[in-house]
Amino acid sequence: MLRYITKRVFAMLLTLLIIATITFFLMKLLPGSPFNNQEKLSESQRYALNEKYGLNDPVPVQYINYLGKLAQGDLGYTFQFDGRTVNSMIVNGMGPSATVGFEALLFGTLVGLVLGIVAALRHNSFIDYGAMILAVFGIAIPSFVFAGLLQYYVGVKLEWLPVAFWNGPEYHILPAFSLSVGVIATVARFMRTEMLEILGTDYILMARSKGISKNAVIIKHCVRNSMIPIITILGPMAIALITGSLVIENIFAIPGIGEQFVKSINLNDYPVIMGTTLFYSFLIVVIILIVDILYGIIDPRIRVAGGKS
Amino acid sequence: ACSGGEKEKAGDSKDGEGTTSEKPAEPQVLNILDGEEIPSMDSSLATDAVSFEVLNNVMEGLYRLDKDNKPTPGVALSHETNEDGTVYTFKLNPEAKWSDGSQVTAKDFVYSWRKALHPDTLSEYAYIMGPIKNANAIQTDGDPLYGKVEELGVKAVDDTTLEVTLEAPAPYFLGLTGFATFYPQKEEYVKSQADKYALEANTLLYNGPFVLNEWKHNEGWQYKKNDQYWDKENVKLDEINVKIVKDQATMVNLYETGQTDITGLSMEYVDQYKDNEDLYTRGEATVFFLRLNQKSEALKNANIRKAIDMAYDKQSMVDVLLNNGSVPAYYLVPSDLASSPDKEDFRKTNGNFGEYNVEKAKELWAAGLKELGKDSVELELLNYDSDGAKKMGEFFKNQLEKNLPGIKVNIKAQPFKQKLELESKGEYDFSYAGWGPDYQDPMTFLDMFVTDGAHNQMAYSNPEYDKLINDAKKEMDQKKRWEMMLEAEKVLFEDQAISPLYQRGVTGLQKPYVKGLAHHLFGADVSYKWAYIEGKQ
Amino acid sequence: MEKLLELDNLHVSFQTYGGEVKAVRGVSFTLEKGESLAIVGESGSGKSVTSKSVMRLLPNKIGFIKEGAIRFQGKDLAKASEREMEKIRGAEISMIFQDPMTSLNPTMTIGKQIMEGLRKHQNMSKSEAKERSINLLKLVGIPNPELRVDEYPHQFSGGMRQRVVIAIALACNPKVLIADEPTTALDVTIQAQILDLMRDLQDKTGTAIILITHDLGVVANLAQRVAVMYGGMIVETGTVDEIFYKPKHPYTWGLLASMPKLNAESKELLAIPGTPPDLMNPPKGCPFAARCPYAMEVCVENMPDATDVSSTHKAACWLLDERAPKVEPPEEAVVGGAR
Amino acid sequence: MAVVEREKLLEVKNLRKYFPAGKKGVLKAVDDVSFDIYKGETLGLVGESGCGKSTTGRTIIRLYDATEGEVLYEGVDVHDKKSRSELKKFNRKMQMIFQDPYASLNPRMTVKDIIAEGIDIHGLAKTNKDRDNRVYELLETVGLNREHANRYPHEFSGGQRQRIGIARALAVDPDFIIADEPISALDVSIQAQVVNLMMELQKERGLTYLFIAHDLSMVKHISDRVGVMYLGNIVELTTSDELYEEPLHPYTQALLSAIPVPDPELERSRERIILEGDVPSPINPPSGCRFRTRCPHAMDVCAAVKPKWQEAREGHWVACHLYDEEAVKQQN
Amino acid sequence: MSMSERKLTPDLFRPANLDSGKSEEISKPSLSFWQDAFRRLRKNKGAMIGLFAIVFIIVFSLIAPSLSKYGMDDQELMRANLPPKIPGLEKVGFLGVDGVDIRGVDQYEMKNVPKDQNFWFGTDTLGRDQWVRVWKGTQISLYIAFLAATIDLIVGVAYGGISAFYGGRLDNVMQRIVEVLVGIPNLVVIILFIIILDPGILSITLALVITGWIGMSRIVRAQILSLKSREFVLASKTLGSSNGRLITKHLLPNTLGAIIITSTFTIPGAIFFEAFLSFIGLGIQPPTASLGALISDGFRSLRIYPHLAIYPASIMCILMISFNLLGDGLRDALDPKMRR
Ligand SMILES: Nc1ncnc2c1ncn2[C@@H]1O[C@H](COP(=O)(O)OP(=O)(O)OP(=O)(O)O)[C@@H](O)[C@H]1O
Ligand SMILES: Nc1ncnc2c1ncn2[C@@H]1O[C@H](COP(=O)(O)OP(=O)(O)OP(=O)(O)O)[C@@H](O)[C@H]1O
Ligand SMILES: [Mg+2]
Ligand SMILES: [Mg+2]
Repeated sequence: MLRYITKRVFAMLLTLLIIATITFFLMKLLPGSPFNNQEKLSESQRYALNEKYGLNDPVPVQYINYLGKLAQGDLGYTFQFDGRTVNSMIVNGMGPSATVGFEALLFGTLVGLVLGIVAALRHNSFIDYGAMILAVFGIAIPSFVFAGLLQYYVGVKLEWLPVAFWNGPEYHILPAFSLSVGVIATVARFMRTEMLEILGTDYILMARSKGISKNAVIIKHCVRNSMIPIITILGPMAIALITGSLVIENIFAIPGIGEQFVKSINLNDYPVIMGTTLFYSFLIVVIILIVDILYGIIDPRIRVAGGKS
Repeated sequence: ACSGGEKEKAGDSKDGEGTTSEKPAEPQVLNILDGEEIPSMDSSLATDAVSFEVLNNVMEGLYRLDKDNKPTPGVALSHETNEDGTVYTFKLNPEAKWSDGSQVTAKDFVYSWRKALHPDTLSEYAYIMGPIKNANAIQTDGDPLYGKVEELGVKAVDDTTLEVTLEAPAPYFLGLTGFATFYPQKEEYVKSQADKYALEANTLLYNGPFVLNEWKHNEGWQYKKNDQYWDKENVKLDEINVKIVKDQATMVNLYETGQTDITGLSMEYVDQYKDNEDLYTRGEATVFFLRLNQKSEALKNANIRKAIDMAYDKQSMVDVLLNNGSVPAYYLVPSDLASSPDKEDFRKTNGNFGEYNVEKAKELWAAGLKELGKDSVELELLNYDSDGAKKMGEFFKNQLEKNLPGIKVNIKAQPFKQKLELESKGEYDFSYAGWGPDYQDPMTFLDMFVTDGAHNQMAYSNPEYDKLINDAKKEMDQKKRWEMMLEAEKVLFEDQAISPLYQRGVTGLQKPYVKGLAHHLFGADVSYKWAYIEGKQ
Repeated sequence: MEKLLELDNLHVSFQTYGGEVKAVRGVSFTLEKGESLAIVGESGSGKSVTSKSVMRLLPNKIGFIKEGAIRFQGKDLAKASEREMEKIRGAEISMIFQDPMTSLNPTMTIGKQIMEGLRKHQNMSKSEAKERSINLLKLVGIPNPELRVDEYPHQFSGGMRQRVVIAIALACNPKVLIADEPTTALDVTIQAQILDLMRDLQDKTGTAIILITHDLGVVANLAQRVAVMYGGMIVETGTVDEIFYKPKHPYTWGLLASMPKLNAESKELLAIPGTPPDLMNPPKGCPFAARCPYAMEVCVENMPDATDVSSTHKAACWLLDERAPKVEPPEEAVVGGAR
Repeated sequence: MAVVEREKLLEVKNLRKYFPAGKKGVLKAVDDVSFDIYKGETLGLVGESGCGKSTTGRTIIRLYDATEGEVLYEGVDVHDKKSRSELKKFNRKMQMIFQDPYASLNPRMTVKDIIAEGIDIHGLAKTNKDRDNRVYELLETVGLNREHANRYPHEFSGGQRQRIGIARALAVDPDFIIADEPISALDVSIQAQVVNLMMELQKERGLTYLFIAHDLSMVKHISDRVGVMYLGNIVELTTSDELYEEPLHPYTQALLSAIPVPDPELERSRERIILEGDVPSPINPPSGCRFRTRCPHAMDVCAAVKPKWQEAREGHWVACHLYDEEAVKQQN
Repeated sequence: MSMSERKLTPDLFRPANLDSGKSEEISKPSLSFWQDAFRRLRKNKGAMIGLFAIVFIIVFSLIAPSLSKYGMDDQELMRANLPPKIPGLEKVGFLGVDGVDIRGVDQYEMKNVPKDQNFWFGTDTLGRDQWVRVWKGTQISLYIAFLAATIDLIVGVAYGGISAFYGGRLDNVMQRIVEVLVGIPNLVVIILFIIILDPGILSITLALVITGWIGMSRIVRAQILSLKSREFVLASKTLGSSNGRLITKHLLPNTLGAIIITSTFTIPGAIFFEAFLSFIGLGIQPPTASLGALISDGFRSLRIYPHLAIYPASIMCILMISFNLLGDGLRDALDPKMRR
């Protein structure tokens, strides 16, 4: 296991290097430098600015310098805000984004699982149809619509929860819930499908023949065996959620990373784009690794297959 | 005229100067929203509206703009000018203090101005110091004075006397001293903070009516009344809470739940609050126009340019699409920005150029096409990628294609920076652009279009125009200077160099208990110095 | 003796797109305490379905008990609620499924799967249950049970999995053990051990066993009574001796005849020609008629009733009717003859 | 004996197949097994469950890669790299009937398509009709109805499923079939049908079988020679008659004594050799002779030395120190 | 032995001549798996309703625009933001198609709209007929849906399938590539597209091609990984199945359930992805607008001009529910065990 993980970590680093390289050169493909179009800069100032950020060097030199700094964990300075480091921006923005994302993921997964299980158990009943229609709405209606409606009805009309801002636990509820709708829907549907498959297998009959209650059979036998596809979809969803959603952050005025990232793209803030990209990538490869390890934990058969290769 | 402005002005004048230093009984807390994080709190480096606004309320220059955009004393008590108006001697108020209690001295100004001009500072707005003696030379690479900031025409005679020498008389100079780049900075403190200076609320010194008490990046900030401020008796607000909110619906919802006292409104929401008492509309001095790039073969043709200008309905556009107090523009220099030495508004003298006239547009178009020897023209409209701009783009496209036979308009919407990039490279046919004043003078608009000017960006060139502008800049006689500027605008429109769209207005909601806000036409948008809360409870 | 389980005219059907599959058509038998009943018969004749019906584990909504009663200690299981069934399953009646490869949850260790029933029905603590599972594994002949309890099914061979399944079924000392081909995947030495084990259990706790198997040797070894099924019905029942030495139904004859004899010379086994009936459209008459060498016209149209041969021996065949010609079983079908 | 002169179809030489077994090392499922199969014969393979019979079969047919050793089919190493067409040819010659009847049938294929798969792969039917007819024929050969052709595996009983598997293997007219417990799920009359069928096919087409089973009477019936496996090794190999009459290895003796007889009275009175002790694990097999832990005749030498694979009598191979004169001498 | 006995005559007890062929009639038509699946699908009410709704929306989206006398881009600012009005149905209050806006003002009267001008779905901010725009938008969104599904099915399934099937090093390499693809945020790639490509169908297609299929490929991979060591796959291997055959006949059919369910996610995902692209200027070019773009646009004025969001959103929901019903039906139809 340890060897496997070491190997994977190595592969991860390689992946990150490749991503760093690709983004770096993609950035170079983007036209202009961040200063070439700042309206009021003089020619010489522009040159000096480019010089200051090393943008006048030949691209390969810039690349080497970038990697050098990267190796020390230094992602450079943003061009948008005077003197702020990309590291501090990511750290600041990541907190709220990850919090809301994680809450949404947790809540969404739990509710989704329950909904999916219930629907599967009552296959072709009204509960099933109801749960699935709910799920379809969750998928068909984008999260900003939910966010907007929730904000208006729960925040403005009922005044149950704060409309926006980021001041304490009660401020998390609406954004996390809006984000979780998609998760609920997705998880519920996958869970239902998978459960139906599993419920028809012999080992479920076997488990039932032991006289174990239906609920226990479901929890101990079905759920775990249904988890493989759920884990598979949860991985990317986790990334999408944790790295922040531009719309939700905007709607609820959450100082998150999603908004920052989009803005940095619009403003050609290369260090932030690259830094955030790399940070995202890092999260992604870590989550993929976790998912792969979870596969093995959940399904021992995959463990054997993985061990061989 | 500024259509929506009256209502608010009326409200303002009611309380006028009459309110005395006695403190109103209710809590003086203002809650507002802003759209962006503060990019810079270093006054030499600030370049954007948010930074300017915050700096304006926590810092103070020699003068500060009042509610009517007139300079009122700030750190300076008074000033004197020499005869030809090229040397200003400012007497500083010895009561003006930094937030650490030390006095704001003339040296602080000298330091800060020199810092802004120094090439290593890389201040984007350094050019605004242009009127001061040697400022341009110091900034120009290759000039013998390049980088020699000591040669700048500014001198600290003593702690409370500052002497400024200008290249040529600039009637707007006094107003400029309220601009962020001209704020003082205390050298000792700045050096002690090194590269942390102005990064956080507690790494800079304030000398304005407020201090930044808290600054949560990307989330918001909080002003507190500055108890070291020399004029603190006139500052009534104790606290201003600013939150960053980007979504329009959220702003409105926050307004409805009373969590913000002011919010802007986008077009969709104006209709919804049309009959609401809190609705305000205010004119601005920003003008939007279509750049007509003469690198494009078709747009080189004056008839084509004129035809385009006449072919769309600016009035409907402003009424229906913008719906926010903007007025159609048939000019470049906005109304209510600057007045002649005879106190006559620039706009009033020069009047409108052009009109909406489909028939005439068609004729001109036909003529233009004939001259070009073509029967159809395909043009690319470079656009911002914001929602409103996109609507606007669709409208132009539709109007032009409907009214000018043979034109085909392709819209290219680009993120802000990319759009600027394409513009500066001249890779477009016509583009949707806007310009706001940097100082209170028509020149801030007019010198944009001199041949090869940095902001020309559309290959417009007319020697007559260039001459008028250059001469006006050197002209000592204010009246003549004014005439020249009037003439220059006429030339510009004879050539139909641009097709003006509208002078922007803003609409929003403001709680009736918020009083005494001062809005400005250039530099910072608002001053809270005189604002207060009355009648909330 | 005490009647433990009684099936009365059980009909089980499956609803498929193609139509109703009448898998079990009127099966009745009784099972007494400590008794072992073997069910033999054609594959597809409804043995597994009958046993699953007793456990009420027919596939939801597809398979259903159409008619008849399953009385367990006087209580009709056909009408019992799911709750009641949960108490009975595993503790009172337990079952060894036919297909051990797929009967074990691939993501759960063997140990946990055995412990489940113990913890539910016997309220054992975790460690007790684990200890008992190790014992059970040892009992069914799994080497290194201490290590293997923590392994997963895919790490076991087919036979070992089957033994695990047996261990699970035996775990709670049930009153009735339904063993659906429990030893098919086992070699004879292990099979013998398992059979001994089952017999021991029976002696000690009076467990009644329903043994479904194809191996008549196993039947001869363990069973006291035998039911022969064909086409969804029981065609003959009787004590082992009656069935082996005095079979009355031509299908039973066919079965006995087709066994290879260790000491026989012939190279050809005697098989029953033809194919079993389609249970979607079962024949009106005797299900075996189409393959029966002695079939009469009456067999095709009319269902024979169970005729008593002795107090313990019944067969459903028209040949037993006094009007029918007398037929002797073929030589190969006489077990005694081989002796 | 005539056997000797016959042509070897398959030679298995020192075949080993190890599985990784987690932290605990390797599981030696098949450990140094050698035997030959002659053209047209049936070699039975018996042994207790988990002793590596299926693994041997699967390794022969390349479902597993051998850890060591070679499998020669008509002189060609099966495990060599092969071109696509060679492989295909090879696959047509060698077929397998799987132990688990259900898992080996694709739940989303009709029985017809399952059976016809080989026909399709090797292009054995020209028209659809031809294909259908072949499928019907095969169905009937294995004792199923042609009506079953359009159903799905889950609609069948265990035995019926197994027959589908047999029909599938037969569809490509193979020369050599590895039958991994092909009849254990069948009822006796169908077993008889299948066995008859297999033997008939053998007679007609000269098929060769490796017949893996537990049912010793059936193995005896069908096989020419029988190999007995114990814990990854073959311990005895000889003609079936000889094996049943004079088993040499103690394990074989125990095995034969345990066969249940379908005669209640005989069953009640029969004596069996009961094997004591635990079945050892293939992860940690005992040293020397692997059967020694349960062997009633175990000697000291059994723990020390691995018994030689020797021809104790003509055509009767056994691996047991009891028949190794040197070893016995040493013991005394 | 009571009822039947009477009819039994002794001559019945004669050995019978049985026609062995009789029992071999084929009771079920000979159908392939796919035909069979189709038959099952037809019996599934939900799926058929879904299918019908989809077909109806497709057909109607083609016809509907021509039912209005306005074109896609007929702007007229003087009639901007009119609420819906359907002559004849004005009296039916709850339908809300009487030209009265949410504040109870008859906008048609207020804006002096000629009596013969009625807008069934109202008009947008530029005074364009929303009916035409919604249905044209539906066309586009449907196109995107099918495009996305196709890419998903072709690229995603192939990629995941190959990766899992061949396993080992290839799998490793392919999964690293996916990681890299996932690792580079979409937005960066898309901004590049804006600069390099002309916006439109081509760039949408490319954007989808680059990342749209990754989710699918991971699902397929996971499924195939667990399927490929199943016994029936081994059985087919011993028959000499080519890898292609193993994949298409054994692995994919058993993965189809998951594939279909995944597609029902990809489709709405793609539709809103397109809306997002339109939003940043890379999608379908104005004046054409997709459903997604109409919804996100209209949603902003939900409280004042609800008709702008409600109509496209309703069609979107109907479409999605239909896709899901059909998807579920397909999944069940493809699983022979599900037959009832
Ligand atoms: N889920 C099902 N759907 C439709 N038919 C079924 C189902 N399960 C079983 N059957 C049918 O019911 C009949 C009886 O099957 P059952 O499994 O009881 O046979 P069996 O006697 O146990 O056979 P074997 O000895 O081969 O296991 C068979 O014809 C089978 O086709
Ligand atoms: N894929 C595998 N991975 C790990 N171990 C395996 C695997 N397949 C089989 N084994 C192990 O190899 C040994 C031999 O297994 P095999 O299936 O060959 O036995 P068998 O003789 O066929 O038994 P049975 O008669 O029960 O089918 C067993 O201990 C089993 O646990
Ligand atoms: Mg069965
Ligand atoms: Mg085996």
